[in-house]
Amino acid sequence: MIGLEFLNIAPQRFAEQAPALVVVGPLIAACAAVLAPGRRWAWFLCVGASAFAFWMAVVLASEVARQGVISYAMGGFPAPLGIEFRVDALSAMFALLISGMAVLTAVFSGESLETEIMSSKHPLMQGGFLTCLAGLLGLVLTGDAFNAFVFLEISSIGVYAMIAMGGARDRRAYPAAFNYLIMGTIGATFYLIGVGFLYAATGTLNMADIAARIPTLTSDRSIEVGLAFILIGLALKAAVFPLHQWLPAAYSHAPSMIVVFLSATATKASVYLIIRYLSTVFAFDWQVETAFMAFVLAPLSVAGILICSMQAAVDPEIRRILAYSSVAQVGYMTLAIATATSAGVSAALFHLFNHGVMKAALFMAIGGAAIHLKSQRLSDFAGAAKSAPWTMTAFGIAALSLLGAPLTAGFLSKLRLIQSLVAADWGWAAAVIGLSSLIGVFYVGRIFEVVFFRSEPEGGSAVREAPVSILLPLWLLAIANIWFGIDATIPLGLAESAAGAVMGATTLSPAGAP
Amino acid sequence: MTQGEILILLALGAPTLSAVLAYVFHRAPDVRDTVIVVCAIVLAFVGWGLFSQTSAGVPPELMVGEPAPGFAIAFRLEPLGALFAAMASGLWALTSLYAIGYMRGAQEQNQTRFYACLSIAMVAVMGVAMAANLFTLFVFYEVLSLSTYPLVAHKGDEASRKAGRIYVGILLGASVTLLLPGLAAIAYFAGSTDFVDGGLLAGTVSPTVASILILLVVFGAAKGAMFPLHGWLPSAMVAPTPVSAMLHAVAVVKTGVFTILKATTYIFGSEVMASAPATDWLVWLASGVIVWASLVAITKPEIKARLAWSTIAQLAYIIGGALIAVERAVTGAALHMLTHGFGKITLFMCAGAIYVATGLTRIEDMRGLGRRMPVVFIAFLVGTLSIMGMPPTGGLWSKFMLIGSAFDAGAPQLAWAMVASSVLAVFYLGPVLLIAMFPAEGAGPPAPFKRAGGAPGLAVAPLAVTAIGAIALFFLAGPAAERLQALWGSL
Amino acid sequence: MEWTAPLLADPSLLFGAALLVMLAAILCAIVVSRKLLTSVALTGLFTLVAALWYIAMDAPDVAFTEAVVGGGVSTLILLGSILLTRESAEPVSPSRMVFPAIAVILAGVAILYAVGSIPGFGDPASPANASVGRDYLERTYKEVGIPNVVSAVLASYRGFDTLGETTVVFAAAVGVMLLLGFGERALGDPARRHEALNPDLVEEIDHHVVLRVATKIMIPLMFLFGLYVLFHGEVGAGGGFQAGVILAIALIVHALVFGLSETMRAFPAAAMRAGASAGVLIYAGVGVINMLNGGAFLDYDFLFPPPLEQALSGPDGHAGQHYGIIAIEIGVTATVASGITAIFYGFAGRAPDIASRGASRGPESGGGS
Amino acid sequence: MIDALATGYVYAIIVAMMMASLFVLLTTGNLIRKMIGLSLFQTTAGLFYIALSKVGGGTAPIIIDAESAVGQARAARLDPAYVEHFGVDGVVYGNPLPHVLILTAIVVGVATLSVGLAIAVRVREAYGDTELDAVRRADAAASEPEPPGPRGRPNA
Repeated sequence: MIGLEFLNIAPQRFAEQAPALVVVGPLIAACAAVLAPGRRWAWFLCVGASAFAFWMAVVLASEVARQGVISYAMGGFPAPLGIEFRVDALSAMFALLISGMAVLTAVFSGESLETEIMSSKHPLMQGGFLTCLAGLLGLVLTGDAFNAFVFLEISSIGVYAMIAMGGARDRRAYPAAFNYLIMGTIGATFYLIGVGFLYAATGTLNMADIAARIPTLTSDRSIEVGLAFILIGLALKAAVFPLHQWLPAAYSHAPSMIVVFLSATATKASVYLIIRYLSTVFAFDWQVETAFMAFVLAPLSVAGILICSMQAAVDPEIRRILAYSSVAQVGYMTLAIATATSAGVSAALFHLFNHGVMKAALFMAIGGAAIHLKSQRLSDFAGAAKSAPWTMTAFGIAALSLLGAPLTAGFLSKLRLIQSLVAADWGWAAAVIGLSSLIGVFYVGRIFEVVFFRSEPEGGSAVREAPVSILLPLWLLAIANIWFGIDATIPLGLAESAAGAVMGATTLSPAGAP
Repeated sequence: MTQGEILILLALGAPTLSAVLAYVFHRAPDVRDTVIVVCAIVLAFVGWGLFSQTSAGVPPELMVGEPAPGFAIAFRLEPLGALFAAMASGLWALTSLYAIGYMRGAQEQNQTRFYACLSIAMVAVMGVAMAANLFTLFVFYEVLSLSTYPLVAHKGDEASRKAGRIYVGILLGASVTLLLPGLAAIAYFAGSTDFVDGGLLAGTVSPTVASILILLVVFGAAKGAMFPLHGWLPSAMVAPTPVSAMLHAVAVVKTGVFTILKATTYIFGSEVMASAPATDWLVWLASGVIVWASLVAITKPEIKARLAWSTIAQLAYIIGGALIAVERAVTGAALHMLTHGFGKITLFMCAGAIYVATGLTRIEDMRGLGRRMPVVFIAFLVGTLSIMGMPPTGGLWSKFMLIGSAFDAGAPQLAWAMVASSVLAVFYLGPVLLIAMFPAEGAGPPAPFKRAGGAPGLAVAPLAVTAIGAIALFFLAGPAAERLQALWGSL
Repeated sequence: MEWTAPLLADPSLLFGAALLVMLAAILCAIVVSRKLLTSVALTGLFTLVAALWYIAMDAPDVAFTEAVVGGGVSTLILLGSILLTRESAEPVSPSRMVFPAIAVILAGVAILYAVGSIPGFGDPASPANASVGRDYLERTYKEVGIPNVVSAVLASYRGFDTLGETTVVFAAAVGVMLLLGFGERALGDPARRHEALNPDLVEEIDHHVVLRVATKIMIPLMFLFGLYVLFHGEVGAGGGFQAGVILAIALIVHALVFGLSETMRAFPAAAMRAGASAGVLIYAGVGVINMLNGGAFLDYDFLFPPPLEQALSGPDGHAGQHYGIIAIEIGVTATVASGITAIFYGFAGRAPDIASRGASRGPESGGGS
Repeated sequence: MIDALATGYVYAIIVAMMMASLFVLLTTGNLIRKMIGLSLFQTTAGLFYIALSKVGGGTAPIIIDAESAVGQARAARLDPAYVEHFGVDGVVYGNPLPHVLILTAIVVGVATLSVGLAIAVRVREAYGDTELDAVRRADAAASEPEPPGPRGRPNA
């Protein structure tokens, strides 16, 4: 199903422990990285642990494809007494995305940190990164509502500090990180309160158990409010408009490594949790939820798509342009989810995957090319294609994908989005996506023009070709952008089966290139 | 693997290879240019092979894959596409030669990027020509927009960047906001986007829905330069002349009208077209555009701008023919694509040769040049005749068929507009010849050559060939039209 | 069987009501005060009263934690950061209050709407109290074999959460070390070493020989108490986390009295960094051992290979659970004690810079090339 | 109604406190005060959970022998039927689960607090102030002239 089964070569006993290992591996490596004697060791640990997590995620995904939902009881206590890791196709897809991105980011981090952070702190950065990775992976695998809260915090608390580390180049990172911390913690606390209500009403914390008990309740007032609090909290974390204000600043001033990783994964993990709650814990056909999605989520998504696209079109700083575009893209996803159809969820997941691949490449290229450039103003990238052709070509490919140019991953996901919206009779929403793509033409065009057609400033551009250890993951991503635009078997297969896992049978037949 | 599949792969592969090799050999310009020409010549033969296979009744087919359910990347030649493929590949071979002469003569920067993008544009054109469904066509259509953007913005100065912005803004903007939703809607109504003889949507949609879809396609394919989305074409004339010649006389604009033609023929079909009220509005619009663009052309002092406006008018002919969508009209439209292609590329190449030799772009400065550059101006004369639709050029037949079918279809306004435009062509192209051949008394000597020896041979030879081609079409139009009839014979 | 608030049967309810009103009053005072020092003091008070309320709610473990954390560590860090920042907050213009006020009121109304459908306060038959919560009470002794159910749930049933919690402390320590360094500047510059904390404070203390002597006696006692709390956690209130905080506070007291540099010589920052990650490693390591022995992650029944487990535990069983819980509690203690100390070093090590530079910008040392 | 008031007042007060601390957090522009508000907000969420865990007439969830003196004394105040129904082996206990959750949440709270304050300290070092308004003004002033060179901190 996922095309990566050949990596599933773990012995059976090992494979059985994969749900725990995928989280514990990075966690142990995080501690070891902090103790590492030098930055090289820390980097090796980081790459190794991420690769291990990716391998385990592949094992998990192929096991899920083979035998369906996997339940793993932490501590040997069955749910709801103990904490359960519940891995279905949706979780497996996210685990793959997150750990895959982590591998690339880890490779990228070596040279990138070199220029941004003083070397005595590299082990701490790598440790923090691995902790965040463990947190995100735990978040998408756990089947326990409270455990998800813990992982939400694990994945963010080091990140707040790491974003602030961008302050060495640009002091605006400090207030940005502070704001993110405040917003993120409010989000997490809202989530905690929401879980409290679910617990008060059902007496259990296991998501599947909550879902099973909800229909037996006489009053669902606390369920409604619990849902509202959980969704607001997660929307804050996922930067859903209008709760996105923290994101552009945080992304534009943080160290490149963090941005690359976060842009591809962090908000996505919260989107995962939103889908998980909407589909598994609550039921999509629950009237309150349908109303919520049609009258709250959809309008907000539309507003987010249009307003943030426009902000991206006028902003002078390159990373903030991309950050605003990220918020708009999250809007695409929530808009498709709001249709409450299997095709919509599948399209949203497909786009989520592709967006991760393209945004990581974009931020990676900027981080790599601007390694000696302290500013991030778009105008400083004038003529960058001349001084850094390899880096900027990869950047160009990813930018085309962001634009939705054919033969790139972004095109197919946009097409799927429009298709699912038309199929749900939401023609107006398809028009919104068209309109926002038009704005996308402007902001991507702006970047393109500066990078490829503006002549270099006098005295030469400060942009330099990125080192090989950055070019390698960067080009992998760029090629993935093209590959998935021509043969989307892997992401589409993942998205279809993930949507199928949470929505029942899919309405669109699974694709497969001959 | 069948012969057809091999041909299709070659048609896409040759220009791709050319783009890759351009970068590989970017340090050795001679090798690079040779490779490009070889690839172009191979492609020309492949194009001819595609055409003869199709007309021999064994249309090449190739299924590549289905990236998304209902949306397959697949190729299948039919007469319209085969004609377009043959024309584009043939003209590309000439343009490559011409481009090498021009770019060297004018000492342009970034030549490697230029050739690479030109080659990718050719991949896209071949993809469009061979597409078996609207989705594949759309994919390559977008590739064409994106790959030609660097060509338009080639110089990198403020004016060309601005032109590039307008170019990509209008083309991509229209296609993502109109054509893409149109595509999704067609897929939604019909379950696929395949090109089907007689029309994919025949009998499935109401006239109102059909009208909306027709509007989405006609305006979404902004490469056809239909008013009010024509603004990109004149502004894109800042590009180097080979680009204008190839892309804005042949590849890009023809891709636009080809898209419309394919959609009206194979997606909507003549019955749907006839029943939809939007057709009538668009025919009126096309008639207006034909006259108006011809009038505007007269006011332009720059030769390339004049040609650009003339192109807008000529494209409206083809769109008009496509809208009528009956046998004769479509045949005429397809034929007009061919004859206009030859005529207009000749004219553009002449303009480029003059520029390389003298650095002049304004018509009034070209006095007396005719005697010093006789080949160029004889070719210019042929091109002019072709645009006017006069013998001995192929333009006569295509115009004839278009005007006739417009009368038959009850759209006399369109027919009269075409007639008027032919007359106006005398006024906007004639002066060039007059000034160059018969300069006014006492107007001073002709401008000196900026480049020793005038236009390089590589820049002159191709335009002579295309001029001969334009004349040859006078005799070949009949057979070509017969081949196109096969299209209707299969109904 | 109905539960109808037998106030007299449970005096803690009355006691609790009084404490709640006190909490509300303190919070009101915090809302209106602008002096940061006052706010911090009131916040400390708030958490202490909250701890009392937790006792009234039969949650001694939570009360213990809240007291040591809220009353101890949080207040200390807040005070430290006020020292490093400014003393009073700017007033908020009323126009800025409109939107938050609306949001807050909406959220409050929503919660109250939901609260209406929650079973009454103290209802033993409520879903929260009757389902999983009750299962733990019934099963703990049989399955884990320790009397403190909270400890059993914390360390065993939901031990994975606790691993996460330990990781959070570890991550916070890493974050603070990244941002504020390891207090190295307190050591680096001998001239300023003595001013590591508020110079006035150091001077004051120098006159208090009694205090120094008393502290010297106190600190071993605090260590001892910390260890007691750690190992007593299975039986009564307490556990690894509280123990770790107490140990950290002992070190902090040492630093307050003898100066930061003294403490950092005795307990170097590098050791704290190692301790913080060693704790998580111990915890996760126990889990890995369980997996190696064929159990699930953190299934302490598999701490020892099955034959050894049989031999060790005798008829009652649970040797693995006992030792496992102690092992992970030690891990928690290590991480928390070292982590909080490292955090304290970070803040305290920053003080000389601020003190000597006043409002000017501090030098860049936390990051950058 | 009276019943609801008699038992619901706890939640009402907790919710009011929760919202008051959220209000502090949202309105103030001072970083330290924001952290205080955040810390209080988290504490009040803890109060809510613990309120859920209260069992009338219960005792701390540490297993005691019902036959012991403490156990006897506990049971004596309650209706035997009540103890029979809701007790475990003759003793009524509070619900341990929320206790565990809040223990975790408290730790998370102090971790967040320390990281947040550490960032606040850095803000103060970089900008010389801990008021967000002042920070905003400084950023606006810095971006106004658009210096062409690196835009890091002046003394970086």
